[in-house]
Amino acid sequence: MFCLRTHDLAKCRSKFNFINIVILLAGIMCSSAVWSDVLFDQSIDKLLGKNFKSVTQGVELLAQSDDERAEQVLQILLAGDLYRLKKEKRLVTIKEEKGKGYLVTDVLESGKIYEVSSKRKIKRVAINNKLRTKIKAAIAQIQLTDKDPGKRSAAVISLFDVVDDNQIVLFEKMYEQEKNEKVRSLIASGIAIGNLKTGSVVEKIAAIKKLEDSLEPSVRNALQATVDSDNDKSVVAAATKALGKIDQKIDNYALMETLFFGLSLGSVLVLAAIGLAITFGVMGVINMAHGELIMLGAYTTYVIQLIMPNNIGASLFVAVPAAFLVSGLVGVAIERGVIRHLYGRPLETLLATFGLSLILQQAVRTVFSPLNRSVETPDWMSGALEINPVFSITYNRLYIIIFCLIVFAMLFFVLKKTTLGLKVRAVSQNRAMARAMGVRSEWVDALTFGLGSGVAGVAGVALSQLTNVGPNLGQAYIIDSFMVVVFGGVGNLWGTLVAGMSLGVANKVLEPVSGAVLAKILVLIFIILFIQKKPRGLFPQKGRGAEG
Amino acid sequence: MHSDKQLFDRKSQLFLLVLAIVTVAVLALNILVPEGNPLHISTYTVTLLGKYLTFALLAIAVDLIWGYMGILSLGHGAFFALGGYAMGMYLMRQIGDRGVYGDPILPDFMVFLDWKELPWFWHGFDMFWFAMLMVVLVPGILAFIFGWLAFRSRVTGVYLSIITQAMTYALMLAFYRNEMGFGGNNGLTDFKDILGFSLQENSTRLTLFVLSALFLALGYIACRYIVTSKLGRVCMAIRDAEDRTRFIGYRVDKVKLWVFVFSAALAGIAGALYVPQVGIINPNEFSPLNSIELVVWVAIGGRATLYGAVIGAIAVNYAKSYFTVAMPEVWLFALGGLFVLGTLYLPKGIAGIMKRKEAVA
Amino acid sequence: MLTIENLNQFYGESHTLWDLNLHVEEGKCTVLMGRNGVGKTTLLSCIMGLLPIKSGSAQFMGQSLFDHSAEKRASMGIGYVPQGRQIFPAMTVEENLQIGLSARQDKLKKIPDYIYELFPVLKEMINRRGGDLSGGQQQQLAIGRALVVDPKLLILDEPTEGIQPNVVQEIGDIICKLNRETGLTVLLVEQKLPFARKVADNFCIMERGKNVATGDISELSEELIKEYLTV
Amino acid sequence: ADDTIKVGILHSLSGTMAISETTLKDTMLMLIEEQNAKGGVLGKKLEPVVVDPASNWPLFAEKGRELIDKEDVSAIFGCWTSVSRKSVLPVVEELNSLLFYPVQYEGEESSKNVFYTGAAPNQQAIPAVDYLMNDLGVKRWVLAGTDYVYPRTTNKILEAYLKSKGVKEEDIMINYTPFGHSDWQSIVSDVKKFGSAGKKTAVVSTINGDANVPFYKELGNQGISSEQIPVVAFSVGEEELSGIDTKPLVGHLAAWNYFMSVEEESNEEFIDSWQSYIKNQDRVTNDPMEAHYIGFNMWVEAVEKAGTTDPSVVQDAIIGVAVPNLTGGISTMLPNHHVTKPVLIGEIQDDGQFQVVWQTTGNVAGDAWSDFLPGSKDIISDWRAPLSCGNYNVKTAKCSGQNF
Amino acid sequence: MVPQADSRLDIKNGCMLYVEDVSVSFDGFKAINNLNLYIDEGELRCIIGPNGAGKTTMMDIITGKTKPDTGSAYFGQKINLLEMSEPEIAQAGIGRKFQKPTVFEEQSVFDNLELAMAGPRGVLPTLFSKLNGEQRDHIEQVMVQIGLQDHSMARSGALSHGQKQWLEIGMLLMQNPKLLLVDEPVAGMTHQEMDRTAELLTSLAGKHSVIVVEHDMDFVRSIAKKVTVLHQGSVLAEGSMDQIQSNPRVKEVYLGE
Ligand SMILES: Nc1ncnc2c1ncn2[C@@H]1O[C@H](COP(=O)(O)OP(=O)(O)OP(=O)(O)O)[C@@H](O)[C@H]1O
Ligand SMILES: Nc1ncnc2c1ncn2[C@@H]1O[C@H](COP(=O)(O)OP(=O)(O)OP(=O)(O)O)[C@@H](O)[C@H]1O
Ligand SMILES: NC(N)=O
Ligand SMILES: [Mg+2]
Ligand SMILES: [Mg+2]
Repeated sequence: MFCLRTHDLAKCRSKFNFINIVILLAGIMCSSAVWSDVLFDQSIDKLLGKNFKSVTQGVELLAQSDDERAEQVLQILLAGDLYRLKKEKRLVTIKEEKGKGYLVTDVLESGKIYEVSSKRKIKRVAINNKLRTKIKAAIAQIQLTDKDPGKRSAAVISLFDVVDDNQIVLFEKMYEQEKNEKVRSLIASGIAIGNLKTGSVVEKIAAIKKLEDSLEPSVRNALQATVDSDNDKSVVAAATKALGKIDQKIDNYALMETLFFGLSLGSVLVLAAIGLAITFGVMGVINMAHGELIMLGAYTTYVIQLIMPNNIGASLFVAVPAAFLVSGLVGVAIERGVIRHLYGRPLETLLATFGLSLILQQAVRTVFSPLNRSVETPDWMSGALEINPVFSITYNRLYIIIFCLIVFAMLFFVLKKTTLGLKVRAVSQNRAMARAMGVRSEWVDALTFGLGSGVAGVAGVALSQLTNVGPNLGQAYIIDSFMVVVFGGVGNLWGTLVAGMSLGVANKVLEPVSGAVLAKILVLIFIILFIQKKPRGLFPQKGRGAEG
Repeated sequence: MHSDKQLFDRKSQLFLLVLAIVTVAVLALNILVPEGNPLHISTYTVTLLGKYLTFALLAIAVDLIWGYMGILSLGHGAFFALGGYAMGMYLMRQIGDRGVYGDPILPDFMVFLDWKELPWFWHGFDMFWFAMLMVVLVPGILAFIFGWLAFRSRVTGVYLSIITQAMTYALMLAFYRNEMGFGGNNGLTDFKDILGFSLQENSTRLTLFVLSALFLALGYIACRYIVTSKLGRVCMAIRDAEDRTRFIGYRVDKVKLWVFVFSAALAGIAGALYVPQVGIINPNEFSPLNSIELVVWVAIGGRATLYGAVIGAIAVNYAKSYFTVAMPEVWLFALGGLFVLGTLYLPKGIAGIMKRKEAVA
Repeated sequence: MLTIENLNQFYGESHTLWDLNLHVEEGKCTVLMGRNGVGKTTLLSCIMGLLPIKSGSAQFMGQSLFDHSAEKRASMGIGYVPQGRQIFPAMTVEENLQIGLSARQDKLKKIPDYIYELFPVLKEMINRRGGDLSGGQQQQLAIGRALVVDPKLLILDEPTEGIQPNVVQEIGDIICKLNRETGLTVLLVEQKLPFARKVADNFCIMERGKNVATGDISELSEELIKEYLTV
Repeated sequence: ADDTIKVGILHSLSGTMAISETTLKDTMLMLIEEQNAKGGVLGKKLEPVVVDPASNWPLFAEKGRELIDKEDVSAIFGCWTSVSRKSVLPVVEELNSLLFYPVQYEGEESSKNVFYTGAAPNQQAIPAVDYLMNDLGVKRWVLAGTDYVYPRTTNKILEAYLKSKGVKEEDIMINYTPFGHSDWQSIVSDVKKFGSAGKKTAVVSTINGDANVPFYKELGNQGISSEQIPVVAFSVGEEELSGIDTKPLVGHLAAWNYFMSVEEESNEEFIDSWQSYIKNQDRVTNDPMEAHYIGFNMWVEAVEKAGTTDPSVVQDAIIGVAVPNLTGGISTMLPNHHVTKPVLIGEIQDDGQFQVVWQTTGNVAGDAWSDFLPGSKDIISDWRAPLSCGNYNVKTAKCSGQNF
Repeated sequence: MVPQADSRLDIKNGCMLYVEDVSVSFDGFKAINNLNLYIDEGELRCIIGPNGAGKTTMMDIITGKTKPDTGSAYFGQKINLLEMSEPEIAQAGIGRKFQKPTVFEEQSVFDNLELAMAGPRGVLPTLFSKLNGEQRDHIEQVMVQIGLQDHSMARSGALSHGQKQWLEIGMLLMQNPKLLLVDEPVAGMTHQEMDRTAELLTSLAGKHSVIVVEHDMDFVRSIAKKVTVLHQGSVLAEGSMDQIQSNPRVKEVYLGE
């Protein structure tokens, strides 16, 4: 069945030579004739060549060869798994690491395994952009007949930019066979795009009508081209109107996108700041090492991934509690070792923790090297949820927003619904009296500082998915964190949430207008002016007690 | 206790005396003792000391408002940098047509970004007196506007600290922008001469050193005058009970504003002395971390003792100079450790030890 | 119940309490008197463990008090109403009271109703921040808060300061009631003689960090008052 | 101290630049050790003097002076950022010492005492753009950079260059971000929109160091692949890649004068000795390291040639010195104190290495003064007598601003 | 010494302070409710009332700490207190002693008194001000008056509660205002000290107007001519001590038996 359809397709003349490849690949699969051993051997020779040109030629030859192994080789090549053994001149794939070298499998004679002693004895066969484009395009073409309607849709869309008469014919044929409504509609759009270019005035206007609901960039480009160059006034008018309608929609989605960007930036700010909202906001410790506690969380993620390299997807779920523990324990150590000698001298905590932040940074440099460390993004956090062609939501950001809200909710619960929250506040408002009421202030301090630090570590896990994991990670967030806590109103968790989110959105609203740098400056000036209006932040602590 | 109210109490006399002796001694050891003699102090060292002295002046400015008035400014580096930029602009204009592009008016960085004329705010900086006026006016006016807004609306405590930090951070980002017209991240550099004296001459360097010492002494005396005056006691009253001070009739906002402006101008002067000695001013001086660090100097030296601020600035910077050579790989541990142990064991700073000794004696 | 012997305390260089002795009888109400600045508050702070002491010993219900940390002393059964009230200003009235719960032996999770019965105003103001209360309301809150820990010994430092007269009477009645009916031992610092006479069983007068006179309240003579309480 | 020759190493070991510069310090230590193993220079051992300017620009000047004045070094190898070089430059000029600067930079400078062994814009940016234009058929350009002098200047040059090639204003989008920018959502979304107009689009990135990781991650997440909109970067090398999850980067490009993946005997040797020196088989090499390699060898040869380490003599002797580079060619020190180098375009692979996809046929001579900036197209640099000038204006026949 | 009263202070018809129809509420709670209060020149007025009646809040309004929601407050005929900041009001001649003693803890007793001393308050005058002998004597004299002559150089933070009360009264004396607001001056004082305070306050009356808030009835009785009873933010009763003491409402809400 598969072959048949491929043949059908192949009968349609196409100017794209990758279709030739498809024809040939199809041929290889359908006929058992082996007539190009020579071609195949030549192509393998070329693939073994050192420079890029040679490999390109190899691929081209391979495409023409109908050796059964050719497709497999192409697939491996595309995946970037094809290596050559430098001395032996064999094509291999890596089976497993062994000591300083590898065990490798011969690609052409499966089952044959070599051992290489050094990593530099084998060399990956290069592919580049152009070649990758070629191979991928061929695959896309194959996928026009894929079982998965999603893949079929994508394949159709990929042809939008190049619709011509031939393609229209092809589309029309596909349209008849296609069962899936969504794909059918897409194909219809494709036909409409074609008509827009070459059809009669009536056809064009009908096409415009059909297209005015589409948000595909290629549709928009086609309409734009019509507006720019069509001779018929009525067509231009209709196209202009359709364009206006599309642009209107795009603008609306752009607004939603800005909001999403803002909230996602906001949730990063909140995550970074929320631990500080406890150690600084509630306990009154001006913790300059907060950023480094975040950094430790990020490094914990890195270490966890080192420990479980085959489970990157799950590693984050391990990393969150691990980072909480690591940063939390370091926090407890800082509290027990330094901060506790400084209660009642809040400004001194700034100095000591500033020193600690230098030490922690340098410690990380010493242990992990000054270079950034590579933290992988699990598959479930990559990519985007495509809502429509102009609006998609990236998964990593989406999860981080959700994560931020969960962390916030848990913290809120701990501070508001357990006696710990009560005790912390009592201790921070009047240490001596709290002790006289039987509150174990030392224990409360250590626990709270540990909690705030642990949360910083958890933020580090999230940040490791967005940015560099390096010794400077903490410094990049410390100032913003203080800004958020203070802007929100010291001692108010809600304030931190609202402040972070609103600063995020403000930044993202400004950015397209003013550029990233000015946007940041403007937000800072806004904070300065805002504090004049509300000298105790968004959610000030009210009442007689707060004034002193 | 009463001596605290004397302008030149014993410690101040001692401080000024030491400063004068060191200055003269350094000069003598540089000029009179021949090179190669172990006692010779190289011009390199003199300039290094000069830099420390400008930091000390900056530290005094911070101590005045933090130690005595309780305003923790985490943005004082900005005033220092602005003073430095004003001086830098003068020095840039002095280059004249000796720049690499030979443009008689435009500094090099403007030429290669294809600017056609000098931005308006660069005018006048070819005149020394104007530039020197700007050294105090620009930080002063910024401090005035900022302080007027903040103190009037009673922004206090960490809120004030954080918005001063926001101020210096915003300025840093702004000065990094090439469009601002201050040379972007490369800043202003490659200065040639000041008032016609080559910056590479020994004598110019020594003069700058002496000027730094002189201004440090003057700054010290001025601050000392303030803190021993009744105004100083008002400042301390504000630090300890701001509301109460209002209820006995003092305009807290005005007192804060003027002392803040004075302190900013002092920081500006320090910046202006710093730039010709180190040869460069760039936006990194606005970095919030710099401002935090200079608060640390004051704390290590001893808050609310002016001479303590001087000692702190010099001690920390000397430690930095020393550690970076002696243990380049681990000096941050040493410095960080110094800050931590300093706060833990010297709650009153280095000046605290001296006080304690005195009390025992 | 509480016996203090040879207590010495310093504020930095200044010797504030000198070889001080104090005995508080179980089930009785003892009033501590003396002029401003003689060290009454200081003594109470030492008992609560909020100030470091130089030397001395204290027995509380058979245990050596100074061996325990300040936070332990609350759960040993000492309730403290400090001078100046020391309310947690940013916490609500209810939260101020709840703080004492964890020091209770019986692990009660709810504020006992009798506190609100003793001080109805606290019920009215239950959600207001402690710092917003008027001075007198705060004083009542402070007493209520001390009672929440279910103390065996209640220490009050000038509890009637700033309280309206009828409430002063009430507080007096409450102290008496607690003292006589529940057997709560009370150590009270008080300047107002009538009040002291009304509630106290024993007195103790301090002068410059030493105690100079003790006895049954009926023995508190005019001479003693003239000598130690007049300026 | 007469039996050794001191060499100053002026790279930040702490602060923001430590991430890049620490490696260069180690490279220098290795090169010096190897040279000593070969018998040193002029029969004397070399003695490295390491200081830490701590990513603090004024400190570069101070430490530079210390190296020259107090330590009496014969040459300094150091700096990364342009501002750090600008900071020490007056010092090396005043004290007439030598500075070897190994990093690509914006050009517009030629000092008597500085030797620029990294790429000038014409040795990196322009060839990269040529490649995109000619080989990938790029028609629409995003010039994205960190807001500082190097990207600003490079983009200015590129803008002029692109316009000279007939690219229209509306097909160029320029965007600047602050240092360490980490939230790229809006910008990447804008790039995506800009690139969806039906013309092949590419990003030319002068984005600095730390901002790159989040940038590429965002590209990947928003579904922009290297085939759709390739990014060619000038500040992303092997060292940077070693700290990145390279999955989202595969297929994007970088332009340098050296890649670790270049298969050359000399390069393999260099990699071997580096990895054994640093005791880590996973450590990578990069372009600035090669620049130090070239610069150091040039200095050694010039010193041998001159028979002295006296900087004023070495300055003259080094011009014309040619040493092998690590990509199989020979680099020569030009009279303008820049060097000749090949330009290579590499594609990022998922192992963190670059695959060379294009390279210039021969060496490109580094140009101190860009031909595409109006202020400097008439300026040339030639430190040989009789001109002896770093910025000679051929129109006015004047050499301005020299202190000598 | 001449009080540093505002030249605009116009007390021609003998009335020093007008508080009319003032209301203020906090989060919906009416702390002051349509309060009216008039104080004559040289009068000594006692204000009593249950805890939370709004006495301290009333002082907050007069001294500018709290802005009322409605109503007016005038100092003399012309000076509108509601338009002025705290320092302006203080400079106009209203001094206050707080319920919870607040002194400048880091400074000596002497310095506390010097700071409070009447005189110019501007930045430059304070910068250049020098104490003359007369002023110094004045300070010494007040120190004797408040019994802290032996603590002249002591850090005021190290004083006991009662000593701080005295110091605050001393500061008020130094300020020499036209109108004194004294919130619970004898809290924490012994009986005898109380008598001294009573003496002091009565001696001040006449030259100054004095408002005293106190819960100690013996004390109030010993000084009061006219007493105002506040209850739930408004005046419940006003009159002589005897009248007040026999007022059943006052007995019920305040005095008890
Ligand atoms: N923190 C402190 N530092 C130094 N000295 C102090 C400190 N607190 C109190 N003192 C001094 O110790 C002495 C005793 O003070 P304390 O507060 O115990 O007095 P008191 O008897 O409670 O007086 P009052 O009746 O006024 O409350 C006083 O002379 C006081 O000045
Ligand atoms: N900022 C505020 N927020 C909420 N309620 C307040 C605030 N300030 C005062 N109150 C309330 O207003 C009422 C009046 O308080 P005020 O302090 O004036 O009483 P008072 O008459 O001085 O009492 P006392 O004699 O106990 O000192 C009290 O019930 C108090 O709780
Ligand atoms: N020279 C650079 N890359 O700053
Ligand atoms: Mg007391
Ligand atoms: Mg009150």
